[in-house]
Amino acid sequence: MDVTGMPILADAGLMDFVAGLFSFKLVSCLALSAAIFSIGAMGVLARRNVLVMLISVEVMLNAVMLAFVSFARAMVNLGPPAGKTFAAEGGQIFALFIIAVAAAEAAVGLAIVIAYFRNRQTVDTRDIKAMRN
Amino acid sequence: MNVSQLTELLPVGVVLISALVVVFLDLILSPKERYILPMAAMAGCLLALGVLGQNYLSAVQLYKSAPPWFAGFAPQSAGGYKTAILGGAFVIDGFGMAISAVALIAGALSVLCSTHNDEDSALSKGEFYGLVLLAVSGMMLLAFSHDFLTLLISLEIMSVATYILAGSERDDVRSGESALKYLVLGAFSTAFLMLGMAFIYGSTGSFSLSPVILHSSDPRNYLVIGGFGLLVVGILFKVGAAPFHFWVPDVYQGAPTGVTALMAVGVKAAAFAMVGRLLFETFRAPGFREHWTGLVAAVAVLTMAVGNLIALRQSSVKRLLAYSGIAHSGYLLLGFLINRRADPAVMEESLHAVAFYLLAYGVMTLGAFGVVSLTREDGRSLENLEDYNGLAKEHPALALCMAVFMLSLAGLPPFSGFFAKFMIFSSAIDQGFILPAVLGILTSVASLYYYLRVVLRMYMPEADSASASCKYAWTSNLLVYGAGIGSVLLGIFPHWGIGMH
Amino acid sequence: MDFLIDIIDTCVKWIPGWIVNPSHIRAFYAESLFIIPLMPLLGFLINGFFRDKISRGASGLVASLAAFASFLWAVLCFHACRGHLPEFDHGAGYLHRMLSTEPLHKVYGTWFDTGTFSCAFGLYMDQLSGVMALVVTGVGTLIHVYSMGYMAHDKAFARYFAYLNLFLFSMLVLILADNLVLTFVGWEGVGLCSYLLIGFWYEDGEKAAAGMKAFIFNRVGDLGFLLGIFTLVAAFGTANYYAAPHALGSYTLPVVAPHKSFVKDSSKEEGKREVVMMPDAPGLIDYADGLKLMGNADAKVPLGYKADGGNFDLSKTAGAKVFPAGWTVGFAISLACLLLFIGACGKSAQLPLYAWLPDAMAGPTPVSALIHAATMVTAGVYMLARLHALYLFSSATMDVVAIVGGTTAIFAALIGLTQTDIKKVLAYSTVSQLGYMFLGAGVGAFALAIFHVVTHALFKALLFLGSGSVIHAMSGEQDMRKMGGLRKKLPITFWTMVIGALALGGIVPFAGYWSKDAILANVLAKAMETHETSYWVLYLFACVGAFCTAFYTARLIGLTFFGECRASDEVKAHIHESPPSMTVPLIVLAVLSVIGGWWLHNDLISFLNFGEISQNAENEHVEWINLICTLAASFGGAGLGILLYISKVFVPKPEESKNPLVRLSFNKFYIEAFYDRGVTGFFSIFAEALHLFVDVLLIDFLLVNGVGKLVRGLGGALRKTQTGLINVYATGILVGALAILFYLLKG
Amino acid sequence: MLLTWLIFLPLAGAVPLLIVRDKNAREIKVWAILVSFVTFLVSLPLWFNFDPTGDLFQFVEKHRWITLKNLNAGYNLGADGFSALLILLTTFLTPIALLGSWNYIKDRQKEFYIAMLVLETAMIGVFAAQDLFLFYVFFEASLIPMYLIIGIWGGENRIYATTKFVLYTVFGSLLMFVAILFVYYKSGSADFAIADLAKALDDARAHGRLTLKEEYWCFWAFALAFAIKVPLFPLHTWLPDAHVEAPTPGSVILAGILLKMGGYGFLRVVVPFFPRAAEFYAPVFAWLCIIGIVYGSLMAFAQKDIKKLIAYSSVAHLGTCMLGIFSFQAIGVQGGMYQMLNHGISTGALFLLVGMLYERTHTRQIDYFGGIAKIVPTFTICFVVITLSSIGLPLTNGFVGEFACLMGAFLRNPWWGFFGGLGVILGAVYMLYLVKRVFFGKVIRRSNESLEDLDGREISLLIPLLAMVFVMGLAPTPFFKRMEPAVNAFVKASEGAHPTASAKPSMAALDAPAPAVSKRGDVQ
Repeated sequence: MDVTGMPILADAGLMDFVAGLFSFKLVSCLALSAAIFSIGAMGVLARRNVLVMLISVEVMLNAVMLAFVSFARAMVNLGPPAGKTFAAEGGQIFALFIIAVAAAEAAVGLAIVIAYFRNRQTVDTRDIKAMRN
Repeated sequence: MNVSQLTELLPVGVVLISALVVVFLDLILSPKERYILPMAAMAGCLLALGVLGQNYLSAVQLYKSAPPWFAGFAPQSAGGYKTAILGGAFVIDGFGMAISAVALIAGALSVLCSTHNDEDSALSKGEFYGLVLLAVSGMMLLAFSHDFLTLLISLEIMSVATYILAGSERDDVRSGESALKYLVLGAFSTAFLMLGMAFIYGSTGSFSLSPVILHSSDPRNYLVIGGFGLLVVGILFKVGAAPFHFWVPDVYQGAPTGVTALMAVGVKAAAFAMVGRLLFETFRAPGFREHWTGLVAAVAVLTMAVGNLIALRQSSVKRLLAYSGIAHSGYLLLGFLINRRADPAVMEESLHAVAFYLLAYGVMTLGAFGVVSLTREDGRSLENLEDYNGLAKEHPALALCMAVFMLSLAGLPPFSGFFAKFMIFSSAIDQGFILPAVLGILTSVASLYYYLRVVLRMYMPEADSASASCKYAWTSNLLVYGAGIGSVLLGIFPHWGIGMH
Repeated sequence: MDFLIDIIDTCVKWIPGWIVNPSHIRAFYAESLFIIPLMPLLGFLINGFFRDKISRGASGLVASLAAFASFLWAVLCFHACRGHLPEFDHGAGYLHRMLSTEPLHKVYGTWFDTGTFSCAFGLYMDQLSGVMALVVTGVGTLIHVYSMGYMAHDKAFARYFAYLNLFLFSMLVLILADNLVLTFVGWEGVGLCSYLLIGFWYEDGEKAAAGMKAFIFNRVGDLGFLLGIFTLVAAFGTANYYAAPHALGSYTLPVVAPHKSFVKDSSKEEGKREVVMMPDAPGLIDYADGLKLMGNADAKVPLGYKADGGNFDLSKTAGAKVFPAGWTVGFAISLACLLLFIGACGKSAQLPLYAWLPDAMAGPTPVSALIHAATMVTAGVYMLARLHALYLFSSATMDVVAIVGGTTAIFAALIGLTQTDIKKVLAYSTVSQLGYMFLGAGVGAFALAIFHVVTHALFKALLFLGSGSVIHAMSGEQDMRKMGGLRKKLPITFWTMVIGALALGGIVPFAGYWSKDAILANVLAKAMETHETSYWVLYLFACVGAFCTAFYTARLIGLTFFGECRASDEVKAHIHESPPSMTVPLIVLAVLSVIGGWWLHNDLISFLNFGEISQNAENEHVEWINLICTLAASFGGAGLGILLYISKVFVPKPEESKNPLVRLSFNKFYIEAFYDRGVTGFFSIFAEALHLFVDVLLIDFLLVNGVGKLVRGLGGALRKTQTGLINVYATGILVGALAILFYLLKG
Repeated sequence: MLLTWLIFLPLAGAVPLLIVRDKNAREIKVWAILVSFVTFLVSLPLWFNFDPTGDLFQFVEKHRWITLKNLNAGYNLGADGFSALLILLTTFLTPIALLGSWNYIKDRQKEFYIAMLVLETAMIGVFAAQDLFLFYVFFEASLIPMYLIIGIWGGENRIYATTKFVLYTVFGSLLMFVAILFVYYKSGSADFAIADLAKALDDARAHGRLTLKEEYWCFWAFALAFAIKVPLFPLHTWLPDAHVEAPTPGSVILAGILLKMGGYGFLRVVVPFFPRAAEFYAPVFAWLCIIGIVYGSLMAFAQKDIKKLIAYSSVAHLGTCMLGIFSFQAIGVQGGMYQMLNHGISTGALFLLVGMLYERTHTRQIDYFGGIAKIVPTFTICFVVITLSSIGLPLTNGFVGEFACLMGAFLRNPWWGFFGGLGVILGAVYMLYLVKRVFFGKVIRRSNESLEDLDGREISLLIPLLAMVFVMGLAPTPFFKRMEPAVNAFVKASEGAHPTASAKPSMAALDAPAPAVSKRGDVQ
């Protein structure tokens, strides 16, 4: 079977779909992570509040993590490809690292936002344009 | 794996240790002894540089040959030289060394041009220098990393440190703003980068940067290529290429000048290391190559155009240099253009060109920012064009160096910028990308105009303008003159700069 | 004359006698040709560099001595041209003995040698250049002497004589040069001197302008001259007149002398190909003579073909590629002659380039006499005569020359009828006389043209100097209507000028008659040979011209010397005969104008034995018809003039005259007005407009700065995208990402 | 070593000036003039030890400079006829220009003399370099000091002028930069040595590696750079501005030497590299030159500012030079080269004279003067003599050059000769008109009554120029002899496109048009 599971989706009859709701389908996980990622991205684009933007970024990172773990899950069915080190575990390990990274960014981000707020009493992007053109 | 391999990474270790040392010293030193901190930081960088050179030389005399220029071309070993260490998490090769050398130089010099800030500012605190060193270590790791995981980690080490540095001028609103913008956008783009990694992992099942070989009929191609696209987004952001360049001017302008210098040189160098690894190793397969050459060419031209054209209308030198930095990223990208028949030898030449360009560009940009960081009598730093009125009268030597930097950035002989540009364009033209080269050259004609505006201000002030002289620390002198001499020498004897083989 | 000849003879032998071995006498003179131009050059240098050191008298003396020295040396060299031939005939007159001459030819060194074309400093004296040199130096000397008196009160005395000497130098270079380029050097040199001398009183803007006008008109001609040289070089690969002097000795051997250098291959009638012996490195005239011997010049002889082994050979190169494709020698020669003739028109003030000469009268009167009457303006005629061998090849060009000459002759004469400025009258008469010379050259009678050059030099110089003396006496007044009745006050001037007038009017037996009459005879003969109306018309023109000449000459004399004086009283008070330094030259010239004609007419013509003096001109009914016509013309004109202006003095007011013809003539047919206002005005306006529209507007504003502005504007527009809003930046990133993904995944 | 000495002597001379204080100006001036004069003396062997019958390039130096895997630029110097004469012109004019700036430059003299000396180094380098890379480096480097000279010591509108000058030039030379690289890789030459490149290009052409289209493009890229420098007709507008604003010595050097780089570039690089393209586009360039001649003359006629007038006259004169060169006739090329030298001498002298006038009156407006001939006679004589040489009066240097140029053009195509010859007339028109308006007529300004005539310094720096006017007018042959080998090489190269080049008859004396004949057919 193909890791991407595209064929499964391709000849998905109704029963398969119902079954699919309960069995792991890579494609659906990817779809979900894509959705979350886009939501996060939209958040960054649309929201004016820097804090919310940071949160949206975290959301995006979560989507990435989801992608990783689901890929890892798909890999389990394959086992590691020839000559490659960790295949399946890799994804999960990577997800952990992403958590760490996200945490670090969040911490620094909050610190910076607070520092800025101290000076300007605002975190609205519309006010954060002292430098432009 | 054995510990001996870690010696290859010793330079990074040295930098990290000296970071800790600096922070520690900060605790025990009394305020008036603080002047030691930057010295220590610089010492760290220079020591690391020394160790790097030592590694290089020992490798040379151990294996009777220089370490391979690019590990990607000599997968595991060349002349018995083990490039891959820690199970392929890192590779030690000439390219990486060159980039990390540039990073170290950037670190040292940016420390130099941050020292003369008044005592109470955050910049004189130990953690500032610590963070600088941390960022540098991140850049070096990035230059060596050969694995998505290490890539991500080192990228984050570098980025997070620079986020903080950008905002380290706490009571300055613009510094904070630049930090914010950098942070949000950086994180945003990093998310793309990670997603790209995820896709590639998903399709190849590995994190290694070694070449991806997929049969063109393989449906996973889409996944890989998509992942590649997302990776490119993340990297081009760091590079500051259009249309991901928006952060550059604001951040450069807002950040403390020393930090700006670090970002302009170090971060860019590290990012181009990534570009090199990805394009010339991971996605080297012709199937990918024909995808990305067009892309890179387009981005390069767009970047050069945007950078140079907007720079025409700047009144702040710092911002002007930011835009010129964008433009130079465009030139650098030209260096990665290779045709479908190109073999590793050709790529090696291109990488040489890129490395030399980074070196030359680093030296002159650091020098320029060194001049910018000088503060006038009234405390403002020489950020705006009109601050340069008649500088040549007050400080001829300084003005001369600034002129050299400007002309060198514009790519006029006999300065380093010219030869750097020469090599980049020669590799592009050699590979038959005439049109991008011509367009790039045309934009650089425009660039000459704004570089000359600075010279104009210094040497030919308008009659009514009041010329303000500036006071400056010996450190900046050292930096500026050193950089000036450097960019002349690199111009006349470029092969000294390309001694990496 | 013979005692004179013997004196010269002894000098010629004696001078080199104690320098070189007597057997190389001619070598000596060939060597020393350079002395002729050198003398005035030295004079120029002395007067030029020490102009404010040396006294007035000294500078005048130096200049005059320089001129006289070169005259003497010219005489000696001229005499030394004499050949030693069997048919040498002691019985004949001096000039008869000169009939057979061997030119002196000496190349002193190369001037420039570009490797593909070289040009030498070489001097060449044969009958033609010898006669010209004698005229120039002789008349020149007289005028130098005259000037010492005339310019006595001028502050820039030394400068004047420096210029005058420089002129003599250039003129002698022009005459004695052995190649066209060197001739051109003199050609431009005399132009320069005339520029400097016309504008001698430069404080007067008008005079300076007149000088400029002269130079520019000459330049127009000079371009033609240059192109002519180019054509000849393109055609023959050389600009030398004759082959370089033979290595033996420094004088030309008979072998390469132009008229003996060709030997027809006797075996022609046996159908063998025709071979013409040529000297090595033949000159233009050698080529021409060679072609003449071969008959057709329209053969496709490759131009610039170098005679190899001395054979100038048709068949070897028949149909070879010619420069430029399709040119024949004939065409090249005609073109060259035409272009050179343009140069002649400029220098010799022929239509349409005559307009500078009347203005040139702004210069000091002696200058007008020397440069603008006697010598420089005849350079054109000299050049034609020098190249007659080429001109004779292209009948078309000859026709052009004749037509231009004849037209100019009558045209200027008509203008001369109504001028009131004494010098202007003489100026137009000069133009007209030059016209006659070209007419003569045009019908092939080059010898007669040169003859007329000589006589004209004598009597026109005389007239100018006389008018100068008059003006001198009238303290600067030039308008004849303010003169009158001067014959008592200025007897010498009066009588000499009358002689000059008779000569100019063509009254027997004065100098003018002989040359002019002969020229007209040839025109008539030509008309009879070729029954072409154009030549009949030209002959008519010439006769009418002669009539006018006689008329305005009489008018000049009448208005100046007869009737009662019309000058203001204080001018009257100063009227006085000129000092001897001025009157002596007048007298000398007067004598020459009386005897010059008949003394020279047979000898000189036969002696200048080139050109094609029509045989018909000898047959008597042509002579009779012509004699009647010319005498009728000149006597009629003179008589009418005498009736109007001498027996009862009538003071003309042409500017008020109602008669359109008079107005037309007085306003010079409005041609000079056209040049001065029309051309100049158009030129400056055109230049201004061009500068404004092309340079300033189109190139600079639109293209150069326009592009700059465009780029800056683009930068400004892009600058706006940098809004400073994080969201926008993020949008940029996302859009970029989508674009990249689309690009990568589309195909 | 001679050429190396020549190149770096001025630079070395400039170094001590860096440490001297600005206030002892006199010493600075003396030192700078001394240095440039010594340079001139050192350059004299280029004339005396140059053997016209010897090999084409003499005083050759070859050293490895930048040697990378795919890029190999050497430090190759050498002098053939062209280079030697132009270097001599440079070393001859620079001291004069420096002496001419004695009173003209008032402030920041130190920088000025440094800039001038650096400029001299760059200029000598351009003419001495036989390696394309080195050539380009010097070619560009010469911009910087000139930029400063115009920009710092120039007139009111100097910023515009100098920026225009630099951008114009750089626009061309950067396109050339791309073309250089393209040519280098296309030809597959081993290094940048000009001769090797030309050879490599030849066989690239022979084996079809370099297509005609590519050759045309490269030709234009190169030609544009040099045509701007010359300047040819539509690209000339930087020149008047630059000249009007530049200080006198700047104008002298700019007109005298910098412009020659353009013509030299055509001689040394463009035509030998791209004979086919050159042959194909020769008519285009010739007509541009002719337009330049006529147009420049008309412009000159229309000017009100003496300097601007002379600047436009340069356009016309250099049009003549290039016309001669583009005739590809030996004599035309020699004339073109010779005319470049003449232009350097006579126009340099004219700019000096105008500068002297400007120092006295602080104006260059023609209508401010008038009738000053009798107030400053010596000045007038000098000016008139130089004028005569610039309108090409025989026995002055101008004539020989013009004559040869026009003859070359005429041999190639009679119409070129004719229309190019119009310059002979127009030149006289505008120059004599200038002389008349400035020197003749009545004195219109009372203030001009008190003009003082040339002093010793001015005369002493005019004398060498005047002397050269007549020396080069009377004895051009030594110059021609030195050029001849280079010219023949050039002509041969220009006929690279002609298979019948070998059939060309020898250059025997009096045989001029024979090569023309062989060439004519395919030109007409």
